[in-house]
Amino acid sequence: MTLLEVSDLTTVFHLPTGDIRAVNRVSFTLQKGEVMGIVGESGSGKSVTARSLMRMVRHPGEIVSGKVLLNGVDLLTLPENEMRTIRGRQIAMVFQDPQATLNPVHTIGAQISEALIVHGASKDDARKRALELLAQVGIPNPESSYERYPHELSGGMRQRVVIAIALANKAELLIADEPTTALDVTIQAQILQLLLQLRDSLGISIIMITHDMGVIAEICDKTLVMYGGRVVESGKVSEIFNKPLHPYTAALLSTVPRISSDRSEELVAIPGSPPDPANLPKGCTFSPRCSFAESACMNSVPNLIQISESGYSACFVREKELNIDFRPSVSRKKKREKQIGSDSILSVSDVFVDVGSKRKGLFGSKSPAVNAVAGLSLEIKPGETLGLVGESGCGKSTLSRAIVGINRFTAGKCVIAGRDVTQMSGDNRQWVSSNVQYVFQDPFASLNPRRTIAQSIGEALTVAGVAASDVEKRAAALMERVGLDPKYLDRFPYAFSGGQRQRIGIARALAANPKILILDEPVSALDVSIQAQIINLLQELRDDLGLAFLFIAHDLSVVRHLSDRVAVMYLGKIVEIGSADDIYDNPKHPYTKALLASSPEPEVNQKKDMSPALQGSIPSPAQPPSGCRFRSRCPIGPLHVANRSICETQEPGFESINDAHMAACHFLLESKK
Amino acid sequence: MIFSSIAVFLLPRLAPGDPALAIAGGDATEEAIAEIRETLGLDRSLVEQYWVWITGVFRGDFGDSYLYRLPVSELISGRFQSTIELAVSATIFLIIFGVGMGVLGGTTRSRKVKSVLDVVVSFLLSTPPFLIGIVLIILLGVVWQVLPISGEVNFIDDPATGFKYLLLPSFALSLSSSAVVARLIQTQMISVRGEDFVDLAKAKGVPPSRIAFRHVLRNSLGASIVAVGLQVGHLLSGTIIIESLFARNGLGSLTINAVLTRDYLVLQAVVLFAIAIAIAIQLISEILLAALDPRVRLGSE
Amino acid sequence: MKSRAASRYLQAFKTPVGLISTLSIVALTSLAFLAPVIFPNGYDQQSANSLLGPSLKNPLGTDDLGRDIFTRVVYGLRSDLTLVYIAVPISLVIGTFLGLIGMISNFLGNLSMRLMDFIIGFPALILAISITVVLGTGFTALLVSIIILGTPGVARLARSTMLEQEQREYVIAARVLGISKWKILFRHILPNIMDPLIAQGAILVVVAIFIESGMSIIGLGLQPPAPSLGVLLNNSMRFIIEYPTFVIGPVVALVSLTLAFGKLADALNATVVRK
Amino acid sequence: TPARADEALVVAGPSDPQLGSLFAFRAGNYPWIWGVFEPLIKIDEKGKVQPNVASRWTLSSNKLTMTLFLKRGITFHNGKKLTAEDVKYSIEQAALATNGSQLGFIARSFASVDAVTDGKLVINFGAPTSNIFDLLSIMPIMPKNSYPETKLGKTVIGSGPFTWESWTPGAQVVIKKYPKYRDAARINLSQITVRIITNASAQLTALKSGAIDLAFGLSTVDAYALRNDANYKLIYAGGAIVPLGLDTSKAPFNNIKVRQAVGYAIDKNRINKQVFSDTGLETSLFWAPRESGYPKALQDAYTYNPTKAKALIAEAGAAGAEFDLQTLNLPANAALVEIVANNLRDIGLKPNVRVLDVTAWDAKQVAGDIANAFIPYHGQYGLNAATLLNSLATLRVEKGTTKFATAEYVKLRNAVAAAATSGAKEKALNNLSKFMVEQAFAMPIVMAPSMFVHSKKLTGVEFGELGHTFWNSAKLG
Ligand SMILES: Nc1ncnc2c1ncn2[C@@H]1O[C@H](COP(=O)(O)OP(=O)(O)OP(=O)(O)O)[C@@H](O)[C@H]1O
Ligand SMILES: Nc1ncnc2c1ncn2[C@@H]1O[C@H](COP(=O)(O)OP(=O)(O)OP(=O)(O)O)[C@@H](O)[C@H]1O
Ligand SMILES: [Mg+2]
Ligand SMILES: [Mg+2]
Repeated sequence: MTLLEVSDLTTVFHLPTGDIRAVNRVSFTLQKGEVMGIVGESGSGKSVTARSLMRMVRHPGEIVSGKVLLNGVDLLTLPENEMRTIRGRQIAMVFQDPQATLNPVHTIGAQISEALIVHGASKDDARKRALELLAQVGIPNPESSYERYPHELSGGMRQRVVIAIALANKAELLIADEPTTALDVTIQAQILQLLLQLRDSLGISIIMITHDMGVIAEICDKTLVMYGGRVVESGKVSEIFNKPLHPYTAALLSTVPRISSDRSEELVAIPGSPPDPANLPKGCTFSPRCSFAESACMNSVPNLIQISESGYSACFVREKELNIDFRPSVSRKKKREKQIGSDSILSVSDVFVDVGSKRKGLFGSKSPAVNAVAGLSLEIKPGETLGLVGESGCGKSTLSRAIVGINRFTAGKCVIAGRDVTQMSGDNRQWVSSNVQYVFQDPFASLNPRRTIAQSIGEALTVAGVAASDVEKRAAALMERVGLDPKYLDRFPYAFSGGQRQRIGIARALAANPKILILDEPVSALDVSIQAQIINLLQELRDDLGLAFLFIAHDLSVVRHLSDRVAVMYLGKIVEIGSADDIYDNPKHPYTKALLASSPEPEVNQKKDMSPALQGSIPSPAQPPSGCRFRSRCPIGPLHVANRSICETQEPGFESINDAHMAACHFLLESKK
Repeated sequence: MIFSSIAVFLLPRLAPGDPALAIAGGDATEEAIAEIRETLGLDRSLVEQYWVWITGVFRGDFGDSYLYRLPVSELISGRFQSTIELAVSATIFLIIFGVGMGVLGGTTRSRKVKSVLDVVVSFLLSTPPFLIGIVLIILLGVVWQVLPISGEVNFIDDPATGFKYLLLPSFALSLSSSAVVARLIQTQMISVRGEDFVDLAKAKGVPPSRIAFRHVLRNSLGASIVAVGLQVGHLLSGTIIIESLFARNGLGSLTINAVLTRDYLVLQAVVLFAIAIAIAIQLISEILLAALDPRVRLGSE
Repeated sequence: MKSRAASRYLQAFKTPVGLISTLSIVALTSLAFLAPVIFPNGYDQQSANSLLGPSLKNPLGTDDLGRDIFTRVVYGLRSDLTLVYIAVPISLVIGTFLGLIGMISNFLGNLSMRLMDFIIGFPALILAISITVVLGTGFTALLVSIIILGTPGVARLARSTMLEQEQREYVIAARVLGISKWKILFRHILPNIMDPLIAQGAILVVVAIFIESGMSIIGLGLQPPAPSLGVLLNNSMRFIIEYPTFVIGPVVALVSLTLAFGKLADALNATVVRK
Repeated sequence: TPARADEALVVAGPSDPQLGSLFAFRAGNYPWIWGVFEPLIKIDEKGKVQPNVASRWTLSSNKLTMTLFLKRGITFHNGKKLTAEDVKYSIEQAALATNGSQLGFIARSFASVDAVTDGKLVINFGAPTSNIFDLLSIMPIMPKNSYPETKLGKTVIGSGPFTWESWTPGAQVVIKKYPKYRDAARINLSQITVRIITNASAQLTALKSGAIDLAFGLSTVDAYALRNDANYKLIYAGGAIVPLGLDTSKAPFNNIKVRQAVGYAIDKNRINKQVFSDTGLETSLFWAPRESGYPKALQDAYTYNPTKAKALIAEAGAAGAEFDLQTLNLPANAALVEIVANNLRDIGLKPNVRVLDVTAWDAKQVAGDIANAFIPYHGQYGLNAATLLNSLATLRVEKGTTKFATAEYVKLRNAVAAAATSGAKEKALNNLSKFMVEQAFAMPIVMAPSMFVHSKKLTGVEFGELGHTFWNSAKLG
């Protein structure tokens, strides 16, 4: 039965500089109980579509045309006060950032109850129902949790509360706008599973917005692919993933690395970058980046045409050649063999980093040590790439910042290129900066907006000791090295896209001719189509220049693609380390296994078991659990298996599985799934 | 605080002239002045004078006014009520006008209301309080004679009349501060309006008025409290001019007089007192802030 | 770099509020500093014709000593603007220095903040009066009072933006590159905190004019016969009931000046600083 | 007629009472002092001495002994009888330097003071003291040994028609009718509240809004503006001497020509009009016209004559001379100095004007060193010439601010003080005045009366020569 029918929905933002057509003639239908994905890159109009359905487009946006029929009623023509009764009762919404979507000054219970009270429930009834909902979304101790404030809950728990609010009035349609993007994979798995459970038990329909093909593959029945404000393809997930009907979908699918994919080849990158919605290309919005584009594509816009029973595509090429396979067939460059040295160029042993703020509080108490890194050792050899993975907050950034001297090691030893640089002073600082450089996560924040690219890179060259007369030449060379035109040197950062800025960040890091690059999530802020470009660039640089990488990332598949060895970190400690193949194919530590199990893969043919591998979230480094730090969440730990008190009392040491593969667990041999 | 006390002690003593002159007057002879200086203990070394004073302060004894020959604490407590009445009523008006205008500006959709408010607030912001006071005096006290403009009546003895006497000076004192508060609350509310949780509330189906108060205003209160706290400090400083304008005998006029007559001990005590009040206000606003915002509550524990 | 900074500020000046306030400031400033050209005979042309009403010769009438009020208002504007154009930049420089010193030395940073706390804790007007009594009434005392009262706000703002900037990735990137603290301060932090400081400067102008007029009202303003808006206001207050026209000139000049600077601050905050 | 209960008067005083300075001239004491205390004698508007606590007095023929006879039956508010001992005590207090009396020098010059009987007091002068009545008219009589207590403000005991009821510093002084006053039946007011309103315009608004019936601290302009208002009455009483003093020890005023030029440069008439609303007396003399032997001919020795002034400056070669011109921060002086500076600029001098706050000014005045030129404010208009010569820092020889102390000057001054007969006095005063006019080291500009305004409801208030108020026959309604 059709629940929602959207046709020709168009939303425009009226800006002083001109109108932006953020959503352009979007049409789709949604059946009861169906989970539909909307996937697309940043700025493709996903969120605006969702908000348009709710009639909650922000100023200066306006829905200029279209129909949104919910159970046959056109929502766009309802008066605002009637629309208000529909919001929260028939359509509910879950937003991206659980940190910001809950009101910090009201208890979560009050916020859930409010959703009921505004739709006519009495206070008592609202409270009862709220407690029910808290239990339903899996929040422990509903009674006491009811009185808690959002900041007292972890991100995952907060997102559950938001979902509880959405479910409060038994809405038929739940719109979830990237509900897991801000969460760790382990938590994402929990939330996705919860949504599916709810769909099954309540029979609600879900619109799932995401930019992650893996998520679509995991939970959706059908999906829309959006590009530049338009739907370019829609259809059943199983069909789209096997035989995409639009070149963009195809490119998107092949650009993401997979844990299981062939790592000997470079990634397929989509050239160029996503379109600027304020300045869309004239014809098909994808045509400038499309390898199949013909002249027709440049001049007029293709309509979304039904191709199969459920498949639609907006592509002139597909219209002509019915059987065309859009998957890239170009042979990719093979990765080169590279040299890995034998002495370590970076080694840290048993280091601690205290991030406990030393600021005095209102009553002058000194805060105790918070060891975000607590007794960690690892080493990197010249030319080697060590991947570092772990949930958010486990101390990855803290470790890398301590290596370059932004944080201080409070204990342990750090040796870089044969020199002990644990104490950062004068000469050591110099030594470190000439050997180790850093590439940051956020390309928008890592460049000074007030300085031209030439100034930023020139400054780096100058401290590296390049003579003033050579600076300009070297800067130009660096720009070319990272694939940018040297004539852009005089521009300011705002003139560049995210991917280009990240290239500039890399160029600046290379200015000092370092031997090691620390890459702190260098691609997680980028669109998937750009990610591949940067990963390929990094790979090329590494192999050409013989760099060693400390590569930090959330995305396990990206890490596998790039790394020689991988270290898995949990709450300030390494729990498992080994060659990439060992870790991914033969994980030993229960945490590693859980991480791998939680990572969604853009594969529809072999759907994974969706039961989340890990419960709860990472504890605070201020109060780490005694003994094994992982025990409070460990599926084979004392909480799940009897007689494992050793985990509470004793810290596990490393046990070698093979030469390079080690893990720290009291029960390594246990092979539970 | 020790640092403040030294500064407070030294600053007025740097000025030419001393209390002996204020007592004896300009026609006196140098010998007479010297004699008075001796009886007042002003001939002793600064260190000694400071020591005598500061040890007294710790015992709760602020010394005697040179000019009035009365204990400073008595002088201050005699004037205290007047200033407190003024400050408290001005604070109340500050909150009423400031929060009122701020909330109106932060919630109204009407362009007309917004621009009228903007004009009013802008003018209040660019007019010094004493000028507002003078305008009020002329309009309401002299031209129309609706409210008393001079003097005071003890509020506790006769609340109704006391209140009438308080109205104009506290208006004059609070209006420009309330514009500051209004401006702040308005911007704060507009920025809170852009927060995601407001969207969530809307998505829940919460009506606009409830969003405005339960979500937007509630989250803007913290900033308002900080703003009000700061402005109360300014109010206290502003009492100095307003009191003399409206012929009220509070601490403000005592202070000016103390500076001009070099009545050091009075000045020292008043300033210490003012600093103590400033600290108290800050503490109060922190406590209120903690009461309002659960995040702060947790942080201070 | 320059052109970009200019273009950012141009944006502020493009808004109606920004444009009008900037134009008013330019107009008032040029009027004020052209005073000696417009009125070559100076502001102290006394005559027996005191307290006249407005006329063609004396558009705002004459004061108690028979001087043309309009002339004195223009010269008064000049005094005020001279005062603020000297005091405010000095305040900004000292405040910025004290706010940023924490980046070089933690100890000095804390010390300067304690000092600022102290000044803020001190009742402003009492401080200004005490300074005036110590230094003697006049331009210097006003200047010093304004600088001392204006600096803490700047210092706190500078420090808080500096602390925030210090956490920015581009600053960290510079540190990783091994760039010295001073260079980071001047190249990366300072340019990025200029905008809020400049907006604060416009607010300081308003505060400075308030201080000047407040001090004049209690008779501690400029030395006669130099006029300032506050002095004129104080003077006209004495005749407010008998000769209410006297007060119009000083009030209009004062309020339009503070209004213009206040609105300029708004415009800057809305366009330049928000970004 | 018995006093009605509602005969409670509220007036505005310019500042708090200064109980430590009861023997000095202090505006804060003027409104109430002659309510609580009584002087030995009064000087009426014509300058005639009238008996008060002293019923009569005799002066020995060598002018060196004065015998005072006290009225009988005067009691202090504490019930004790007022005796010659109390008067003696009061004279001793006036003589004490620490009590700051401007006329203390007179009391200090006495050879002895003896209380012969309860009702009779004999004063032996060291030298003839023609200005004795100045002292006696401003000296409150208080019970023996009571002054230390009085200074604390809790119990203030005098013998006047009103008793000291309460004082709230900064707020008000309340005095209540003394029922056992010898003349109690004739006292109409039941109570007088002196509200302390320091701000002059606040006094005006208080008066206009009816909150007070008499204002002691109005500015000249405000007060004068009410002169034709049917609801108010303007009173001139006492006043101030506002001279221009010149430091004769430094250039350019060590040159007599320059000093005289200054005398001709000042437009007294405009000053009188614009600063004092034409209520002042433009004069070149320090003395009040009622002073016996007043040299009327010299009153207009210096009149506005810029041409002559310029010529004198040119003669002295002082054109363009730069110097400091200072005054103290009182409304009249601040305005006046502007005109003076303007006048001086007109004749080619370059004064740098500075207005000092009162205490800073006093410090300089006491030290006897102010500036090249300065404009003080002496609130002692009407006192005896012999008194003024010593009480005004501008005219003093010792630590005088003009630093003018030639032998000739000393001689002429002494002659005035010593003049025993009115003929001698006239001659001495004439000689001195001529000399002072010629030397031009201190030039009076305007004698400005103090102005008090009261509502027409209030009648019978009597103002003493300095602005002290006698309430004995005051009446409301
Ligand atoms: N408030 C707004 N004002 C102006 N333009 C807006 C506004 N909100 C969205 N847009 C425009 O609409 C376009 C689509 O935005 P939308 O938020 O729907 O993207 P999205 O697909 O959700 O991207 P993301 O993955 O970053 O969330 C944006 O590129 C932007 O230009
Ligand atoms: N300055 C700080 N003050 C207090 N706690 C801090 C500070 N910096 C980091 N922490 C804490 O240290 C822990 C580790 O933080 P870190 O940023 O190193 O994690 P991460 O692994 O890089 O996480 P992410 O994947 O989110 O980047 C976190 O719990 C964080 O809250
Ligand atoms: Mg979005
Ligand atoms: Mg990190």
